[in-house]
Amino acid sequence: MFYRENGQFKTSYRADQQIFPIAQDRIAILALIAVAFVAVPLLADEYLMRAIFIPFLILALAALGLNILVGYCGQISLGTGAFMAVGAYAAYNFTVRIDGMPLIVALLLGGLCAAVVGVLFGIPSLRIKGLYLAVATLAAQFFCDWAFLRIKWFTNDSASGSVNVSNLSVFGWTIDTPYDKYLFCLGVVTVFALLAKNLVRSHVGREWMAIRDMDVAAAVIGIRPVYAKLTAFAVSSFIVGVAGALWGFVHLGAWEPAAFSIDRSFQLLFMIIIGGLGSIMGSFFGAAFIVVLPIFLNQALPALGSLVGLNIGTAFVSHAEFMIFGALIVFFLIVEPHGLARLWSIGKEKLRLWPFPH
Amino acid sequence: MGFFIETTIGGLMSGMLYSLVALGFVLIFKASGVFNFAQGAMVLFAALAMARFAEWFPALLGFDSKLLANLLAFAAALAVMVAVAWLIERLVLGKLVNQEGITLLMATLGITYFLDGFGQTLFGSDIYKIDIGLPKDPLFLLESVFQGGVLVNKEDLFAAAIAAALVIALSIFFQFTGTGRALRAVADDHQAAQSIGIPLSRVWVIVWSVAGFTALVAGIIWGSKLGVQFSLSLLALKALPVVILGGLTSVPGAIIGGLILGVGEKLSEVFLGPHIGGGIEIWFGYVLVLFVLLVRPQGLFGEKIIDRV
Amino acid sequence: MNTMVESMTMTAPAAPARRIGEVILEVKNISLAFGGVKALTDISFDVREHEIRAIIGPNGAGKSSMLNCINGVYQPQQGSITFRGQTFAHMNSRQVAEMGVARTFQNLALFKGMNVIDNIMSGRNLKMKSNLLQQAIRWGKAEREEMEHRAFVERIIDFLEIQAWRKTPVGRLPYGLQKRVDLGRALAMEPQVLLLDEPMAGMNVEEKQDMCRFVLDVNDEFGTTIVLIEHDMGVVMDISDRVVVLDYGKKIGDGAPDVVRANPDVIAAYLGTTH
Amino acid sequence: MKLKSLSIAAMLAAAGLASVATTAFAQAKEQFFPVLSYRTGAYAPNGVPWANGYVDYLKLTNARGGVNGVKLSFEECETGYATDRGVECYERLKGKNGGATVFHPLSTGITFALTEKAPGDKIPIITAGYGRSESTDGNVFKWNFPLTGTYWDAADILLQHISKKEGGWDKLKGKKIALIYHDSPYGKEPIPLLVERSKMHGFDLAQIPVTHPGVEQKAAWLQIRQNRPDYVLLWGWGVMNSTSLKEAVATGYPRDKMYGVWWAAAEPDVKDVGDGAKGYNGLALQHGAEPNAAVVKEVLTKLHGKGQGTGPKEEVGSVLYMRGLSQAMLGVEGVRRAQERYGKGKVMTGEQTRWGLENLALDQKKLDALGFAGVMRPISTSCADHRGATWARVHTWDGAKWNFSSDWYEADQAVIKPMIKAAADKYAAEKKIERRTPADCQS
Repeated sequence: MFYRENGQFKTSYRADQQIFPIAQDRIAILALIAVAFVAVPLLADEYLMRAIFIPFLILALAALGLNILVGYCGQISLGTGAFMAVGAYAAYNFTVRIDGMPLIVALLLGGLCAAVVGVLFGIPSLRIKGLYLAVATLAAQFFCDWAFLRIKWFTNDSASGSVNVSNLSVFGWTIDTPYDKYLFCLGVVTVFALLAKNLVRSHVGREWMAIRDMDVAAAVIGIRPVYAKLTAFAVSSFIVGVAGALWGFVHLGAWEPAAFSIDRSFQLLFMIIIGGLGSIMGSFFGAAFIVVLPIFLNQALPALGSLVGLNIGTAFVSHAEFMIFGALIVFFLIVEPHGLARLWSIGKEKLRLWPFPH
Repeated sequence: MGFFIETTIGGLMSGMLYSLVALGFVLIFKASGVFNFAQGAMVLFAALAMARFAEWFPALLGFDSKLLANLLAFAAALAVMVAVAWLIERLVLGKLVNQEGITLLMATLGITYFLDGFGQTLFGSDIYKIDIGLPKDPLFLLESVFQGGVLVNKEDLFAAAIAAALVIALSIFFQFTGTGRALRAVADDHQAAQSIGIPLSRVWVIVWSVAGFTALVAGIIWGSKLGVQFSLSLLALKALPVVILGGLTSVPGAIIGGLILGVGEKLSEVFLGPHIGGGIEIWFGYVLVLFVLLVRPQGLFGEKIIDRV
Repeated sequence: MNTMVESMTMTAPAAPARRIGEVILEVKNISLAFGGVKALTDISFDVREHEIRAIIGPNGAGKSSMLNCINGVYQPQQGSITFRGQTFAHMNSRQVAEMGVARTFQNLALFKGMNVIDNIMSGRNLKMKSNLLQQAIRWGKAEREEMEHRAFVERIIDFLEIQAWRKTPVGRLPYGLQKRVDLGRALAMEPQVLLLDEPMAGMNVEEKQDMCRFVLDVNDEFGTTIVLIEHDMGVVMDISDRVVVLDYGKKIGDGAPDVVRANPDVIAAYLGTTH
Repeated sequence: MKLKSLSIAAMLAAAGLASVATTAFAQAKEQFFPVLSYRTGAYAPNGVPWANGYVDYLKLTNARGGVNGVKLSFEECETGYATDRGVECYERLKGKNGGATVFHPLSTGITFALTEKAPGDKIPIITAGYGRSESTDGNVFKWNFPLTGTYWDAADILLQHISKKEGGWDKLKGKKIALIYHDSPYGKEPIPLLVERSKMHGFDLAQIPVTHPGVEQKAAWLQIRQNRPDYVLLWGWGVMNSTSLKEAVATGYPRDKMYGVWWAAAEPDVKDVGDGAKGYNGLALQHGAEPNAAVVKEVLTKLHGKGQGTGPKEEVGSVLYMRGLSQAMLGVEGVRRAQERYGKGKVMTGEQTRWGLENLALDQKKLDALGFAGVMRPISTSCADHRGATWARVHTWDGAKWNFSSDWYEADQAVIKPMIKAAADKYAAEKKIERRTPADCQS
């Protein structure tokens, strides 16, 4: 069957405003979700789960959050790692200090704390714009790094400053095998992705984009920059915080602030750049790309070397990784500044017309 | 009291070094509107080149005059940096004309990664030595006045002197040479500059080369202080608040911003740090900048931004 | 689609055929300066309900600054603005918008990243009340709200005859159409006073005619009061009821078109610049 | 252009699959040693020689004919000293080539993360000379083996040495000792013991953190200048160490009053400081730089002689190289011990190796036989003590090489044991783990 929308008439605005107006898309996405929930756990082995799928999901969630701030509201942030850290440590403290704190609640509370901190560091955005703001957000990054290293209370007085959690469970479902973890993350991510999508397509979403595209005009039609920017910071940091909590609880199990260093912030930024600013879908593309690439290179380069009969050391591989990474980022910015998501939609446009382009 | 002075001097010294890196940022931002995150990576790259050439040349050409080795290495490293500048213009910026600032910032982040990887592939990731004969031993002043005297690090003293010289040289270059004028013209208005026949791409190559030069100098000084090693590229993070504090477009801003931050950091770390746990200088600079920006969103010396409709 | 729109009832005030009413907006002794530069000095004029009021003047006369003062983008150093009896030293854009003043922009200020519908929908934001959580869940109140306002927006889209471009990102539209979307966004606010900043600048004859038609229709159909900045004297003289003339930030003339046309200062100011 | 890039991508993909395939079908007749190393990033200068030593010993063991005939296979994975990369490496290697034998994370951060995962995967973790000190208690930490000593031992021994120099513990009263530490779990680990000791002997302890990677130390040393401590303990890693020494030179702090932990006392730390570092002391985790050790000579002949050496020839015998070498040996000996119980000439599982490590009995004779005469002292582990020994010496840099400047020390368990117990119990409580029963210890 061709990829077509003709013959699909919208008889109500509801129908016209759904996330995927085209039937084929709806089918495709449902199929995808089904695969993610059923097929992947059946097929993927433990390594794939732990090293690729789980990190991918969690980082995709973080990227999603960041994308709301940067992609939709146009406020550059280099402090994402910090907000993840806040989420993680807050959730940790709730779990160790309150007995029988349910995991989900802990995660959400972590997100809330992150949101508060996010708003706090978002306040400058009301006066500071663009690059200046970008650098200002680094303050959040370094301050939080320091706070979690120094202030013993956050780490429950662990001598080394490293904290750990275990025996996770939700409603009696103990999450310990990678498969449980995967499904749990997948569930969380799916829900958040849906909620986020709803937000960006309702009026608050339009306010964010209005501020991003032309803040003066936005003000003139009655949008309050304060409200728009701070909600963006809050929502973004909330999601990022939850992602951070997942990263610590589900993926690492034990972590120190270095797990949420500035490199993480950049990594997330790259995800949304490569994936596509202002696109929910893009966050996932970007995350997939950046999670898989280094692992792939790690495996492929030595193999490639051995094919041509020279032995490539791990040092060279990771240097090469740096280079390829940098090169790819530049490449994307030059070829498609709107990222994979745009390529995707262009592809769809083409497909829609295929095989008769005129 | 003596100790306070000592700390302040120490702060000024390291401040001078920050501004050296910050200078690179400002030059490039002025002339091409690019916020060059790669400055740190360029410092590392330049330093690596310098260090390794200084090792290789004597070995290759079979002489052992350290001076000669350093001079040759310096020349070679400079050539490398110019080549890098040229490539960046050709392969990256030339293709990103008229993109928004954020896109360009991203591009330079990409360049950062590339240079980090490339530099270490070419020159190795061990820790290397740059020895341009800066004295390492401390210097004690006013010992009569304060018990223990005021310690000044000779090496820093030289470094600061070099940095100052560089700044002066650059300002002369900008004020009095034809190229300098062209650069300023471009800085003021790209289109206008183009319309009177100043070739943008050439100007950019020049600016990036100059930035490469400052990177090299910074690299040599830091390198001889700390040894040439991957961590040098993290200097960018030290210079960022300096640039922003000074205002992206102002050379004096970079210098004064550097000094302010240098002093602020050291004083806070030494006098405030012990009470709240130490290790605060890393964020102190940024938080300081944050508050300055709240009062002056364009930094201390930046041009004021007015929204027009 | 159309059938549905008909079924929706028009929520804008459907005024009877236009007749000039009382003073709705009065500007008193406004002065505005950027640093040393005086943009406006001691400007006063009034706008009556349902009329079309033109502000003209050579480039840099301070016309746009005047509008920016009225809808709170700039804060004048002196003077006051009276709107429906309430007097303000200066207002913030939000208040102005809430009081029913809408605005289009000289050099387009559309939201480039959004499509036509969303741009116009954004004009409805003031009227949308559902909170973050409701929007995140969408199902229920938020969705109903979206539907209602979407219907209204569709009405505007039909009015401006841009149905075909509903889902096109505004960035891809030709200039003339972007101007229409800009107008549409302003109309979506159901304004009482509509400030138009050179709505016809850079248009060809047909586009200008269309735009004139829209302006006039808005004015009669909805009875919206219109304050218009325009360079094209022809247009101004045809459609406006009264004209204010600014030059170098000072008011040099005020009155009915033909009166103004005869004013020697105006002629002086315009010598060579009239077209 | 597009096509080309596509084809390249395809090629890479193919290669990737190939590599996966080959590794998957490697016969499980070999004992697989995963190698988590860092040859890049801020800590590469120290990571590289360690990795080279580690790999060389595995190669050497094969050259010697394997462990009772069982050949060793190994694969490196670059962690860059980053926890999440380390976890990924662990996940990637733990299942490969018939299952990982034992992991050396070589990063306290990664150790913490793996400590949570190892019990599930039944793979022992050797953290020789680092990791979490309380993991000495094998009754709680069944899978961790901080062989040959922990940071608490290190700190204790340094203090012993200082007190000896001063002429007795009581002489420490009123002395000032500053700890300059890498601001990370690694650097913080010794603090509890130092605090404990400072209470016992009444010296005052100044804690001065240095943020990663440690190139910004001016402020730290200004503080040193300010309260002029009698001794400085250096708990750095990577570039931080050499920077500290340079700052010491710059602020004129006497190097011979500075004592580094065994990770802050190797060639890369002092090499580019040269004469400036003369007189600087550091702990030697049993071995120091051992250019004349039998095992080193063997490596040179059997590997470098045949051009199979991993790193440069000159590096063989250097401190961190020896560290890697000896730690590989510990893992290998664990396997050998396990074979004594579960069958000689068989490939041991992680679980069996764990038993081997827990019942390690390396007396001097065995060590000498392995070529470690004069390099290492006996190590014997048990359920209660996963550490086996706490032997260490102090060595001093003379501007060109490291020379031993003290006799052997052993950490004072009277002080450390209770602390271990307490910390281990706290951990057990948090994790709701039961202490192991004697029966379990036999198994």
